[in-house]
Amino acid sequence: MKRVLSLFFIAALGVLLLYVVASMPPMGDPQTPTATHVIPRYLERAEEETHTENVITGVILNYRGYDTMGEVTVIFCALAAVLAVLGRERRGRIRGFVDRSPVPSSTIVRTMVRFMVPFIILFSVYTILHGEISPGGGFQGGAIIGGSMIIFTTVFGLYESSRRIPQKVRAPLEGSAVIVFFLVGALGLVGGGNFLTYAWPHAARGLQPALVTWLTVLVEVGIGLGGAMVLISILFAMIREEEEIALTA
Amino acid sequence: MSAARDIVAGALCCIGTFFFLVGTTGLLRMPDVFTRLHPSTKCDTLGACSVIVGMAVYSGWSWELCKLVVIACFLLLSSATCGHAIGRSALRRNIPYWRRQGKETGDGNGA
Amino acid sequence: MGAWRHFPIFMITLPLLGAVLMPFLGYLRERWVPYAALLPLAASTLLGFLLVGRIPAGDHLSYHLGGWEPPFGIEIRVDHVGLFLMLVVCAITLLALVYSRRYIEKEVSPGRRTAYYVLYLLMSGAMLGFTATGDIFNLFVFMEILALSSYALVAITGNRNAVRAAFKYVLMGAPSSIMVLLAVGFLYSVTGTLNMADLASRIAESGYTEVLVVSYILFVIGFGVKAALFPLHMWLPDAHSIAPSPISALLSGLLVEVCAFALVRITFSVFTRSATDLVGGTADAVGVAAAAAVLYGGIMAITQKDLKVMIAYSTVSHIGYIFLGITAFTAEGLTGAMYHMLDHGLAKACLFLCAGNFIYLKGYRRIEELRGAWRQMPWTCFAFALASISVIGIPPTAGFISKWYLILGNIRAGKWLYTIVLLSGSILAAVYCLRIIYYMFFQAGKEEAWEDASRDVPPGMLVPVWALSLGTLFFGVFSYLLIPSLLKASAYLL
Amino acid sequence: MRLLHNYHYAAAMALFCIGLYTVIVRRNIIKKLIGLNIMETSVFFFYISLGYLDGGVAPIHAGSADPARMVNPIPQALILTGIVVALSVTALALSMVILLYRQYGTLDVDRLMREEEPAAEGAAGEGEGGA
Repeated sequence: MKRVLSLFFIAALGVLLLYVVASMPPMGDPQTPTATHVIPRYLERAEEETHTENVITGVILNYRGYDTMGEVTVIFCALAAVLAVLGRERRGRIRGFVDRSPVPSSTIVRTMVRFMVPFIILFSVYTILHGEISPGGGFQGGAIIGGSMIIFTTVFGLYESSRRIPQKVRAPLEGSAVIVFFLVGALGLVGGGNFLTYAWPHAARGLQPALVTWLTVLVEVGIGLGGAMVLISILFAMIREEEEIALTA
Repeated sequence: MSAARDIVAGALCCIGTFFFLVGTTGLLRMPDVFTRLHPSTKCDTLGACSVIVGMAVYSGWSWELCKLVVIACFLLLSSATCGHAIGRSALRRNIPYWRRQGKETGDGNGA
Repeated sequence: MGAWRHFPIFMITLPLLGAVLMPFLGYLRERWVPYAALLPLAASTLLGFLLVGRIPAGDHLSYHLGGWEPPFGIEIRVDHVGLFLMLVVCAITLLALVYSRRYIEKEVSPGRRTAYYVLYLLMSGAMLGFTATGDIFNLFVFMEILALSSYALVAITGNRNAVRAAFKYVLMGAPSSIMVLLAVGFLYSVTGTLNMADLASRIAESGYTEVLVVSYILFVIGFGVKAALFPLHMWLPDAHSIAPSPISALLSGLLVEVCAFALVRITFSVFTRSATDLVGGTADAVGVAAAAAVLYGGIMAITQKDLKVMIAYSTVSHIGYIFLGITAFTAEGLTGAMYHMLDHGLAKACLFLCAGNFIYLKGYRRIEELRGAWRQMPWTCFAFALASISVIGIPPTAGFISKWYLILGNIRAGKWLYTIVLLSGSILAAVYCLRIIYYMFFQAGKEEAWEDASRDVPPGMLVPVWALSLGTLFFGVFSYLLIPSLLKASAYLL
Repeated sequence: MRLLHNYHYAAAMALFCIGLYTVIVRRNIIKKLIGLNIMETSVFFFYISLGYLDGGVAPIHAGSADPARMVNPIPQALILTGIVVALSVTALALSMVILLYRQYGTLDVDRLMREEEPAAEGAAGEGEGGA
């Protein structure tokens, strides 16, 4: 009964949505409202206004910087939420890696992962630092670091990876994205502008563009580090739970 | 020259997508882990590498070529390792082989 | 334009920043965390009160983040109604946080306490940002912070029922967030802007009626789940009754209302009156659902045996009141809805905190166990009685004023049926509230049920409860302080 | 025929409905979460298609890129936020699943919800996630 009802509801919703799609502006047309209203200014003046070559980065960090500040808060909130549900691992509690899986990783896999992880991290640094002039940015780079640690942890275990990135290092960096954002915002206030204005207070006029670019990069680095640490902490919290399940089962 | 290059590049990309199609079909149709592993690892190695070689041909001698070669190298290494790891752990965990149901029961022509 | 134009952004960011800094303090001095968490919220409250009277009459305060003018950058937009709700949020979160310190020690395990305060601050900051924003995508972002922190706070005790209730909440809340995101996408596709004021003018001249209507329907479904409008309320009774009591107070007293207010903003500032024909049909459907909610919530509340579940069902009923005020589309109705947000926030928070007092002292959750409770816990019981009088809507309290304006608004709109529904909702509320008051004051409890050395809960928990219940009385007696400006602000919104 | 021209949007809507179906009807909670992610991805797909421009180039001012031919950067910027939000919700939901599995020993949502239901009997039907 419930199944039939929900199927009926979804079918109705689907028909409604398809009906909307049929009456939406044509895709890819340069005359649609989306392509004519706010965008032209972004595309034409973003470079001189935000001092970033990549317009997307300019939109994310500068024009809509407040959204991004909310977004890094969402990441931090996710970490706090996961830790509230699962609890953080105690300091120094992981004494040694007991490989409980019936299949320890083979030499091939270990060697390959040991070979690849530095390259992955190098790539993530590239992604973070080049977010301002090419596709990429803090979130992407942070996600790549997180991914590399996921690989490393699945192969070498929680003990090895938590020795590489101990809680001492992770805990202070988790909120770095929000803090960096807040500092940059406050810097704009000190300079007499509104919150989140990218400007140095009393820099010489000619120096301002370069400094704004550096601020952008600073925010990217903060987001990258913060995002990566949050991902890794979430991963560790989940793995610890998994190990406890394995113990009780 | 340019037309020939486009044709070669397009053909390579088509071959790559063909392997992806076959690999995905195999992944869906095959009955157990080991048989599924066989087509799905082909996706990454043959399929993706053909596409990358096609793109390399298309881009010609440029900075992109360098990046594409690096990507191809990492792809080959990682997908092979991945297939190995999955197969090995499935084997060690004694995941049962698929055997034909019905007439020929028993003797081990599984997998 | 003095420094005060920066106040709204500080009201929003200070709790968020405090939340990020709280783990450091938790690492250094864990015992200071409950006190330190009060600071950002107190600062926000102070800034909010300093902002009163600064907003020009019949206008709004617009703050351009990063200095980009509205269609290009994000705007914070605080009008009178928004500031009113922000102050309500500040005050209730502050009081519930004061209450939390003692209560949390009993229900939340030590390892999770810092996380509790972090999430609490994130939730209150997100509520403020959610109320103040003038950008429709920013609304979504803050809604997500709000949603994530509330999911986690429901589950924070970590026992199986709490996690299950929280998971149910996630299963309903997350799809609704996605629907809101999709609705924002539809709006963006036909207008090309995300700023609410700009959207309003672009919608008025936009030709894509179907897209706009469906976008509004998706908004109603999305925010309806978050605000627990009647057929979408399934998560509410579980989540609100199982969460720790201060969190129940926040969820029930503020979160649902803030989400209802988001729908007010969408209806009146984005789709505006010029597009009433766009939203008309949907608004009628919302009205029917809200009327059903009033009756359903009341009847379900009467049949409950668990005190907190009963209060939660009463919330379902009162959300119906708020939506009935909104769908009346009159200044009186909207004023009634806004005032109901205030008094329902105060009264419901007070009821949940009182229920928390019973749980804290005796562990009693069932209504029958409250027989003769006033002998031992007179202060709690009297606060409870005062708040329930406001819930019912008996004259000297704020509940009466808001219901008066809700009914007036519906009469002005010519919706007689809804007026009857509102009145019968009050009768249902009287039944379920007076039953508990009867149990508390006029029935003798079991012999050993209330024998204990301690008389009532510690003052740290009594003060917030009494502040809230006296608040309902204060805003009932001195309603003339707020009602005229709310009427003006509602007329401005319309 | 606008529907055929807007086939990207139509595909996104179809995915949305599939995801919603999975969330509502499937009984395994992991599958419900997968359905949730399908829904989210469909909305991301919808947004990115909104920004598409015929013959457009990436909105990066490198070399001699023509601003008039660049695709719309706003949906991409918004979707970055959307992805982060989706990730956060999924992480939280999965951590709840870990806890639920440990405490109940099942991933079947019907058995989860039926087992010693707390006082709120009326709230048993959780399935209508958006009905």
